[in-house]
Amino acid sequence: MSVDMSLRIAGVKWKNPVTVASGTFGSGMEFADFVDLNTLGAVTTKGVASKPWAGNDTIRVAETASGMLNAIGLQNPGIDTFLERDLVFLEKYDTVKIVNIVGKSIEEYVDVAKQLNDTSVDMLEVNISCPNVKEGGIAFGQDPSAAAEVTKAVKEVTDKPVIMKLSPNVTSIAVMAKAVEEAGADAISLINTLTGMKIDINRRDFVLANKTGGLSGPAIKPVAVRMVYEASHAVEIPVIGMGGIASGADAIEFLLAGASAVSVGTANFKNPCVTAEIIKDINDYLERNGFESVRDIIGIV
Amino acid sequence: MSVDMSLRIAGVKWKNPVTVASGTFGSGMEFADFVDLNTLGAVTTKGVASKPWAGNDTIRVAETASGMLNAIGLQNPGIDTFLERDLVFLEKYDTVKIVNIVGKSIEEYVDVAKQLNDTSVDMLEVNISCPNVKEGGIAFGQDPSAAAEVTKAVKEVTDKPVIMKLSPNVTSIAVMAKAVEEAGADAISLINTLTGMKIDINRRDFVLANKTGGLSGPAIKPVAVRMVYEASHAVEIPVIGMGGIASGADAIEFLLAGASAVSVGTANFKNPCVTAEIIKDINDYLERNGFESVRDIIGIV
Amino acid sequence: MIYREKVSVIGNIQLTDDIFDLNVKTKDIAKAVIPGQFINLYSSDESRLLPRPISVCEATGDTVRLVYRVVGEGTKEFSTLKSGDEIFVTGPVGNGYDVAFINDNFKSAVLFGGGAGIPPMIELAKRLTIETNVFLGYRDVLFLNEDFPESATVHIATEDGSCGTKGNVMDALAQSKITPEIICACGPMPMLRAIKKYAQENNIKAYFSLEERMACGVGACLGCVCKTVKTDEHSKVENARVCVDGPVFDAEEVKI
Amino acid sequence: MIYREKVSVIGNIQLTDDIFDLNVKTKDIAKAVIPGQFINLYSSDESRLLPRPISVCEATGDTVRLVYRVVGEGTKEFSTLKSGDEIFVTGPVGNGYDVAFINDNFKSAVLFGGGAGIPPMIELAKRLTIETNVFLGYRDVLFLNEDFPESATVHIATEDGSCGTKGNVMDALAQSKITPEIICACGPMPMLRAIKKYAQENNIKAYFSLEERMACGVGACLGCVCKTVKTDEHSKVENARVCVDGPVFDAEEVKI
Ligand SMILES: Cc1cc2nc3c(=O)[nH]c(=O)nc-3n(C[C@H](O)[C@H](O)[C@H](O)COP(=O)(O)OP(=O)(O)OC[C@H]3O[C@@H](n4cnc5c(N)ncnc54)[C@H](O)[C@@H]3O)c2cc1C
Ligand SMILES: Cc1cc2nc3c(=O)[nH]c(=O)nc-3n(C[C@H](O)[C@H](O)[C@H](O)COP(=O)(O)OP(=O)(O)OC[C@H]3O[C@@H](n4cnc5c(N)ncnc54)[C@H](O)[C@@H]3O)c2cc1C
Ligand SMILES: Cc1cc2nc3c(=O)[nH]c(=O)nc-3n(C[C@H](O)[C@H](O)[C@H](O)COP(=O)(O)O)c2cc1C
Ligand SMILES: Cc1cc2nc3c(=O)[nH]c(=O)nc-3n(C[C@H](O)[C@H](O)[C@H](O)COP(=O)(O)O)c2cc1C
Ligand code: FES
Ligand code: FES
Repeated sequence: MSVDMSLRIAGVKWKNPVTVASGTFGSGMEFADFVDLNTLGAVTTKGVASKPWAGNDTIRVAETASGMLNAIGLQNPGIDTFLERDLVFLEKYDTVKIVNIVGKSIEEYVDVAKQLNDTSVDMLEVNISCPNVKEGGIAFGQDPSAAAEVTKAVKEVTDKPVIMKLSPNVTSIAVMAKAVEEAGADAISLINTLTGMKIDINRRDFVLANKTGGLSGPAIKPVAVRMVYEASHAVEIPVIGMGGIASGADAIEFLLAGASAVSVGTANFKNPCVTAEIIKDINDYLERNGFESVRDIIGIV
Repeated sequence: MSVDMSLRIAGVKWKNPVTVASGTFGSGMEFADFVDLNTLGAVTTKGVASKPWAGNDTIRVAETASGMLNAIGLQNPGIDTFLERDLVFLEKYDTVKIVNIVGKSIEEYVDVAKQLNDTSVDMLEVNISCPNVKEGGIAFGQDPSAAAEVTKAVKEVTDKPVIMKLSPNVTSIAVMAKAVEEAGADAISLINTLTGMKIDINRRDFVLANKTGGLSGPAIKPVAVRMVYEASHAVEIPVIGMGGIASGADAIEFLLAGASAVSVGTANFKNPCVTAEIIKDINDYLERNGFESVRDIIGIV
Repeated sequence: MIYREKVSVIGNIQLTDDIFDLNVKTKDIAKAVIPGQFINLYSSDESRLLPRPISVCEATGDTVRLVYRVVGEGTKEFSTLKSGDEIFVTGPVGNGYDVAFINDNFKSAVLFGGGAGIPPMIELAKRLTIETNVFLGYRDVLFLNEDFPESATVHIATEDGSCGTKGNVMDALAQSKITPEIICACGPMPMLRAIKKYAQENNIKAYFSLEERMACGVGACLGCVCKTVKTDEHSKVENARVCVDGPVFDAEEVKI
Repeated sequence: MIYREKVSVIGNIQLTDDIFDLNVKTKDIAKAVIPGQFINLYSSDESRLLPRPISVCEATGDTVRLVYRVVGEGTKEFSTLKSGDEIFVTGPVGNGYDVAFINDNFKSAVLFGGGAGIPPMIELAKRLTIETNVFLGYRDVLFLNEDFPESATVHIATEDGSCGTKGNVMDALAQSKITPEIICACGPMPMLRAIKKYAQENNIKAYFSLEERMACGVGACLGCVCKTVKTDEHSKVENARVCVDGPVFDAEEVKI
């Protein structure tokens, strides 16, 4: 491997540009049978709140054509358990640790961010784009000034680089990207899921208990690539791209479009070993095409 | 067939709730080898402008996971040829004739609408949601007041029922639906395509000459069902639902979500006979479940 | 340890109209199986992303036997598999039945299997060394009823009365006059609810296998939870994951 | 008339590393074929929606022969088809070569085929009753060169010089000293451009087959256009549809 796969996102060095999408990989523990977590550029955890959240009723997931809907509703054990158990687990690995944080109010985001400040966590990803909770979540992610407000509030209480995770359910992703950049975000990640719905024609009822859910998987990749392209042209801060990445070729598409790093989500469900394969395939592509560093292909279309 | 498949949309009687999505079926001529056009509830034509449009350069289409991107750019032979050739062809069939109209300015929409007024055309569908043209199209479809303006202008010059075709690339579909309803629309149709992008990692260039294209097909169905549900709950006028319908079950999903009729688009490319199969399958479903009329299942989830 | 393997099909035969019997050759999975655990099967159609969980019916040497009902596109695809075909799977997954605990603490066990819930009862019956009565509930056509070990006594209930007791497994239990010491059950929710009620009323220990829609199939996504009576150790809320905390639960601990 | 049929595979054999030879039994399609027309093949994977256009290589009785290169997922899937498998197709599609016109107005014809453009030249050569010279261009490994009718004289060019003329089909033509009266060509764009230039300079009538990305494959979507010199009769703009107005065009009429 003569290719340099490493890069810096908001000052933090990653050994390669591949992380996992929040909520699809637990805190890494459940995938340790399939992937050596040391090989990942970063591990991004499931959303963590200040207290345990029970999430939505089941049915919570449904398959769709080349995609899936989820309405987990951000079930999580809360920051205390996260620190005592999940972070201690992650500390055993040589990988960047990104914690995805959620809140029902700005105060809750701030509370979680504060509690993570004196820990080994490397970066915070602020989820203002979850379509599956009534309060918080997407409400902040569809309005530029609300998004900016969350950004500022979190930035104020943390020394860690802050990644704002944006929703694709907006008229202009560039406007949202600029709003959080101006408010001080160190990076942005996108896309979260597209709001969708599935109906069971035999029961004549919604498949998901929550009625709507978030659409993810290869189905949404073209929308994600377009938004990564638009966002990365609108702002100076790095963009972490995601949405349907299931192969090295998909990941490279995002890098070419302007993503500085990529997250693999739903594809972990089809193939729990896929992240390792993606890292290898990016490396092979760079080698085959004579690139010295993965940084040389970012945003070059 | 003891089930009543007929219904009225904005006063126009359809023999069944199935039409084809504009741009995927030509003016019907090219599909006459595969489907008896008399069996369709309505035929919806490719977008027609006041003059011939050359459309975009090729590559214009690309396959994606359970979907496709298109950036045809509304190539069309113009209203004169439409009237002389395509409409004359359609007049041979016993089906509702919906003409999809496009313009680069409000004046152009108005011009086409006027020229269709004293013809056998049954309904107009106004495309304010094409993502593939620089002027007109989606610019009108992402701003409620611009959408309302087009609606009013077209309504003023036509006696035909006007269907406004909405774009899914917006933060709130309900806001758009209400805007065109208030401006006088007789019905709405949705969704048009989601803006997407595909990159060829070997050429390291956009696949489509237009860079971005519109995503359609089963991949987008969950988003479409959700938007049909939201729009039909926001307005009183009927909603024609589309986006990824490829089977009778898919069509029924849209009807249950609140669509009064459905359009089949990209699925015609995978199976040119699919519309006839969908009509039969809706009928069988109604029969099997003891419904007397297709109207009985509209919006019942 | 959950393994991911590309396994090859040894055979895939049709047992009834919609029930198929698939045998696959595994590398590590078969040897690791505990009764009640399941295997995730992955579709080879690229439009279907999520694994299909299927209980292990038998694990013999390096062969895993899976018996499944065709209900949708995924199982329809599996029904077309032919000997020599290859398919990706992960497994074994989940919390199975605690065979040692049952063998050590009871003199007899009663197993209930309903419909597509019958398969896992075979491997369980094979491993039990105590007296075993198995109650199998069918709509009409029987399957797998002759595949239980000789050590187990099989009782049959059919809804249409075409074989055994007319009615459900509870009717067959009543007819048999057997009083269970411990119950293991897998089947449709109404059956499990009836068994739970019976077990509670008669103060009988009962375990059963739950089903829920899954996305990851390995414990990461929190898609597949069921409500628990107490705060769950892992989740810190009253939710346990069916895939890894179950599918076998103590009937007292979950709300169904 | 374009037919939609579920056809059954008679055979699917590998000719070279990446070239396969698929024979399917059709109901109506084979009998209707004009050389230069193509068939749309539909993937059985639900994630792949668009048809793959493949030129008819031969149409004999009710059999259609299709020879294709594996370049992506769709053609990879087709390469796994086995005798007896079924697949949906539509066809024959498009404007083929006007065989009667050529036979009636010329004494000899020159056919050019490059790589995956070679297959349609076989059916065309079979139908020509005039003197026929065929120039086939390969990178290295030959295929189909022995399948032309005896009536046609086959000339070979290989890029690596391993067989025939070292170079391309134009080099082979030069070496042959043949002066074409009429040209029919199918192959990669650089080859077609060279032929167009040669034909213009020498005032030779030339027809060729174009390729473009297709969505409907039947003339409805306007995905597959090529630029035309004059306003196209159907579209009223300078665009013709490759699928139904082509794939065979008069070289003078299209911009390439
Ligand atoms: C732990 C466990 C063990 C199981 N063991 C068996 C078994 O041994 N034999 C058997 O016949 N069936 C078993 N099932 C049910 C089996 O998983 C489903 O019938 C199967 O997933 C349906 O897939 P499909 O593609 O044919 O159906 P579709 O309805 O097309 O599937 C759509 C989606 O829903 C999911 N789904 C549908 N039905 C169920 C269900 N009942 N439970 C969970 N997910 C579902 C599918 O996995 C898929 O993701 C088990 C389920 C669980 C949870
Ligand atoms: C009129 C016509 C006749 C053809 N005849 C032959 C033939 O006889 N033998 C042969 O080997 N090839 C032929 N081709 C090319 C063949 O259609 C493509 O190689 C094939 O579609 C690739 O599909 P894929 O899924 O393997 O590739 P992918 O790249 O995975 O396909 C993705 C999409 O792009 C389209 N696509 C990719 N390459 C082409 C191409 N060159 N032309 C048109 N669409 C393409 C596919 O149809 C599909 O929709 C012909 C093309 C046309 C237009
Ligand atoms: C089951 C599931 C749970 C998710 N949970 C979270 C979450 O907790 N926080 C978050 O920011 N995004 C969450 N997401 C969104 C993903 O991180 C990602 O943005 C999205 O799925 C698109 O990527 P993909 O197509 O690769 O899955 C979740 C997605 C899925 C499928
Ligand atoms: C090739 C193609 C061309 C289209 N042209 C038009 C058009 O001219 N006018 C329009 O309103 N919509 C057009 N559309 C959008 C469709 O009518 C439809 O809204 C969209 O494709 C979603 O439906 P589907 O998933 O069933 O295809 C086009 C779609 C495709 C795929
Ligand atoms: S299926 Fe993901 S946690 Fe159980
Ligand atoms: S592929 Fe649709 S018009 Fe040619």
